[in-house]
Amino acid sequence: MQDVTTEKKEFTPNIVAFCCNWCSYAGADLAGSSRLSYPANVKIIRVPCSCRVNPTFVLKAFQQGADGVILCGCHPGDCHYVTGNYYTRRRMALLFNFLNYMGIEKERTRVEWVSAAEGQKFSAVMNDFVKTVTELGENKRLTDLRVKEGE
Amino acid sequence: MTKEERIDNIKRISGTDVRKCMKCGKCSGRCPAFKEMDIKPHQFVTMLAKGKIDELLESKAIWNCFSCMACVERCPRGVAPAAVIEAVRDTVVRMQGKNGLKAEEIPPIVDELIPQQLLVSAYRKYNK
Amino acid sequence: MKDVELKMLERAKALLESGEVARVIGWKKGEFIYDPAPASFETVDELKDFVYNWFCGANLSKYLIQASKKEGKTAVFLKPCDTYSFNQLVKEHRVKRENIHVIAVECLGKFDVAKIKAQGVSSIVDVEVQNKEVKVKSFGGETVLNKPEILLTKCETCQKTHQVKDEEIILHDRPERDVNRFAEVEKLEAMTPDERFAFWREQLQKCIRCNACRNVCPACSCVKCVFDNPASGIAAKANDDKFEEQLFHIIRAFHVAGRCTDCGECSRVCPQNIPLHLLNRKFIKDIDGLYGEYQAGETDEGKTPLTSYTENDIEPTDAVNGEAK
Amino acid sequence: MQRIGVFICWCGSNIAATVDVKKVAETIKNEPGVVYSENYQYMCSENGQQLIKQAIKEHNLTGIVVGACSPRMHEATFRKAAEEAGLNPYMVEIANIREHCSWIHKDMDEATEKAVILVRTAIAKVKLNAPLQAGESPVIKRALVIGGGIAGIQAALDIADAGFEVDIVEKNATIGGRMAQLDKTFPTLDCSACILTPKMVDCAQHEKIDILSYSEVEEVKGFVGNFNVKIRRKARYVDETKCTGCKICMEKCPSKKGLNTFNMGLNPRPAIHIPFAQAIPNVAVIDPEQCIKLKTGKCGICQKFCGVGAIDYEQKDTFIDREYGAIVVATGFKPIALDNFNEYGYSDNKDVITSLELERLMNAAGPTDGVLLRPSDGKHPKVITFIQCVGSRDTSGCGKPYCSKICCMYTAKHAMLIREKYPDTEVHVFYIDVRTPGKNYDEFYRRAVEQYGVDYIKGMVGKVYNENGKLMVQGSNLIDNEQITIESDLVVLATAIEPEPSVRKVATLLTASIDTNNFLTESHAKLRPVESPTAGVYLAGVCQGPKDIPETVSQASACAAKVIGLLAKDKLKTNPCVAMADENMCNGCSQCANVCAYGAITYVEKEFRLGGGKTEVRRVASVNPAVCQGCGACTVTCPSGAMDLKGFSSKQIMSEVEAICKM
Repeated sequence: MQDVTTEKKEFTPNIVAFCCNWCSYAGADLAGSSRLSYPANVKIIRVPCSCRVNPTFVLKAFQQGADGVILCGCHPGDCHYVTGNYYTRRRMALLFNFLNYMGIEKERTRVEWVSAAEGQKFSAVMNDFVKTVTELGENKRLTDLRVKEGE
Repeated sequence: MTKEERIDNIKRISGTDVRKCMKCGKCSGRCPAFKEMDIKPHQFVTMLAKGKIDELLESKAIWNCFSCMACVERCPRGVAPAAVIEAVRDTVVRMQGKNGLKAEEIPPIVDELIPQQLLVSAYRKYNK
Repeated sequence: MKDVELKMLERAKALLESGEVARVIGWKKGEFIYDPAPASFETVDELKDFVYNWFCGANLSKYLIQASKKEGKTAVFLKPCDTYSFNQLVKEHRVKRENIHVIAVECLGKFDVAKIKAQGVSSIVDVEVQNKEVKVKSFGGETVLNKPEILLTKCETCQKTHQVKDEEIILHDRPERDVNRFAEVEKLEAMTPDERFAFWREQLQKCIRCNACRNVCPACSCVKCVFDNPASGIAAKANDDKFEEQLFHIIRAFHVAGRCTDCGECSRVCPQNIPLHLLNRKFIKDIDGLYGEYQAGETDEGKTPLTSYTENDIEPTDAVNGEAK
Repeated sequence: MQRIGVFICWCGSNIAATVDVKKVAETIKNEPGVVYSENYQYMCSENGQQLIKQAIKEHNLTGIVVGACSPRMHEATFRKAAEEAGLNPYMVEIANIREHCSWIHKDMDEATEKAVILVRTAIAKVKLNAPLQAGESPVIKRALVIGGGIAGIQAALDIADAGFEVDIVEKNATIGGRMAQLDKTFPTLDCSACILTPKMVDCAQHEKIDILSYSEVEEVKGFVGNFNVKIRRKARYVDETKCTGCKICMEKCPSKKGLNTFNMGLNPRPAIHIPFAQAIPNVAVIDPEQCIKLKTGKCGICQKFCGVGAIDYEQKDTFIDREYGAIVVATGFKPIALDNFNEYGYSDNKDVITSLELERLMNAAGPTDGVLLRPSDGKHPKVITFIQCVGSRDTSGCGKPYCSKICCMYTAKHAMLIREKYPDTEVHVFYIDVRTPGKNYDEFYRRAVEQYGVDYIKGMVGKVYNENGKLMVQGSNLIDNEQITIESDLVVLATAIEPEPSVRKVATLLTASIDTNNFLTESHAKLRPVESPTAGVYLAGVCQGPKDIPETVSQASACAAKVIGLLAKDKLKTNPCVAMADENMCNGCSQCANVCAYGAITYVEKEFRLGGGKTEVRRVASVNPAVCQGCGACTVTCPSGAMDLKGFSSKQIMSEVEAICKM
């Protein structure tokens, strides 16, 4: 059991990034091949399109101990599936507003449009998001304490 | 202040990334004070990038620059040669210790022939 | 109110006797005057238990999902708020419009018995209403209450009108009313995130996951709910952690977003009195604010806000920052 | 019980340098379900794949995870290897421990720990994978080429020669594109029209090629092998079948003041015109903005003089719908606007011209019949100054950040041709770097300097101003460290080029990805340069990036080869990771159909047994696997989760989320 009382281990946030296979995942690959670093605690899950991300996935991530969840997709108008990211944009705008309405800090969730040619932007976005969530501190409001203490 | 620190200091004051210069020479092509300058605007940027600041500090060119910003306006790579020249000039003025020109000294020497540009440029140069 | 009830009874008899409908869905008397229950009447003599009084707050449209699958037509009495849910169910092909005979019935607001009891009146026998004045007869005598104070929460801000009807029984017209149904939501939005979190923690920890809200909500009528479907990854029968209390209500509100007609049944039936309508109204307010005024159930076809888009919708980050007080 | 094999790749040193591959393979050994864990230098190599096949057979593995580079690189390779060993190819998952881990983290422990988490996540997913079979969809044996320039023409000819039907949709009144406007072409100084027009005629005469000139693509539906395209045939106000190209109407037309866009507006042209002599189709077109009859209803002279009655002022845009198996985008380029570059005085001096305008001035069919004269006073220019990189290599926001690639060569060409035709003319060229790579290119440029005495000045022009009739070109000469001013009669700007603006609309229609400079993004910069990531869409010419004619033609032929490869197939394997509705849970509420961009979801009434002998008829969704593209929008709109996506099911993604969040 990690002893919380002693000098706290310098907090590094746990970030889950849902990346769409056609644009932002390719953007992440380009950031990789251009050796543009961003913190290691950002982990990427590949989905066919940003419109595949169900709010239950976002909430599941927070439950399992994520401190920040970011969705990356193609720029509206460039979606490989024509209208996918238009729906993402509405769903997440409403979901993020709702979470904020329930008191969950709005900086913990974000949507960013990154094209396959924007390795630079991908790395910059991830660095900025980790910095924002680090300043915010650990996610205590939308998490399952058993998961954190348990395994 | 060691030479390295002075180089970095000049770079910081200039507020421009001298490595972005692609050596096209457009700034010198446009500079109205080019002829009188011993070190040309494009050379300023390259020499600062290489850290050869001794010649820059002793150069006559830092005083000839009109600060007309034509070179900054034209540079295709977003480098600001005039800012580099100004940074070197500031360093020289500061190294001299005294503040060359005070605001109240200007009215008596002003007459209607002096172009506005020159006044601003003089004030920029000598009041640091 | 008695005249309306009489007319409804007459129509119900006529429809059943003529065989035009196989069943009539309305309310039947409960133990007391204030607990009438939705009921289906197949024969005329069953109608002796029929009642329509100031406590018939239930939204009958959800029962039509099963009824419209049965043989023969079904007649139903729908209050103005119920008709929006009816349209929404028709839009989602859960109710076959041609199998239902809709009787639009007058509604001047329904009473919340808890609020009457809270004013110290008990063992209520009868109620008489003269526009704002309510004479409540009980064993202890008679007390006069002010109508707006004892209305159901959902009736306090009601500006609804009948959206669909095959026939109507409206004997008194209802005074126009202009009230901001988002006042409560705006009050919450004005709080700081910490205050909002504290407010909802306090409310949601009361949730005993009895699923009453889900069972009564016309929009929440899936054949098999995602919380009962092990393949969904969020199946659960009870909230055994504060997260699941939040998860259940966030996902339920999200699923009905753009489809919820703000009929207020969820708050009415919640045994723990959690103001669930404030969750759905937040989505409704956001949808109106971000994508243009939309009232679910005004029509019985076409797309909902979450299944349509425009090329230049607001970006999520701006929506959240714009919104956050 | 799951028997999972894990293979950690070193990728030479790309992964092994910052990820302790042995430690990862070791740690993963005791993951539940993992029966085999190995690491190897090059998993994608022949014996790397052999390793996988052997392991599958020896340990009869039910699923494999490869910790290596991005799935976008070698997922197909490892799936094929698994298939050859008898394992269903969709029981393979890739953990991206190179681009998303080793390449972006420096600290060994941090990178190794992350690699373990990423592999664990892939294991969590593969445990829930189900064997999938790729479906099939028919291929329509016809190709569409958007753009009738040299790229479109070359691609169309190659495809047609292979026996497939091709439609060329060209938005102008004639095919030929930018190349038709050139005088000579480098590096061989061939006359552009002489090598282009025969190909245009081949297109017109080829029975497999259908040229739809003065038309634009309006709508594109469907997907690779089954594109359904609506094409708008813009109103020409001239009947293509009747017009013989006799040009009487052009002579008689009273409205002569229009700008001849083909000659870059350097000379006027009548409202009804044929763009240039060798136009294909050789049919007139009326410019509605300039035609008196169409604007005011008076006139109608051309109709009177037309011998065959081809003029029809009532003509309206018409639409045709056609199906295609593959689409080649060849939309070409145009020079950028020079509004941000007034230091060169382009807008206020007639004698400061762009290189494309110079092409027209030097062309025999041009406004001056091939005699190089100054646009201002028609005199012979004695001193001509060329300025390179106008708007190119510019990151200040005024121009384009990229090098336009062709200007150094065509400026050397212009300089050489002028010096050869008018030996007494002085030619100066301000340059930053002369970029003439490849076969015979540098030799070509050196001929301009050594044989024709063109003065190349290493430096850039700061200002061009007019002083008593002379154009004063003030610039720097960095070699001599001087500032020089050349009195010139003519200044030619080697202007940056950008893709045809209409390409953005085409990209949206085809859902082809496009970058911020409006160049279409290729599927892979090195390995798949002529394909768009959108299957069935191919890129030829400058729409994909700056390039010259030789490269454009080779890219066009490459596209044709790809298209022929596609159309040769009768059936196409379709993506098996498509949506699927669970009928027992489906409400039949058609929310999913509302969000499906491909119309892949229909509804059927089905009978369900309720138990106790009772049955119930319910309306349930059914997904057409051939049409569904697997985006997943429907799975989120479906409240009950009845709709799920094979290969990316909710349970799989949930398990990935759980594995990835475990500390």
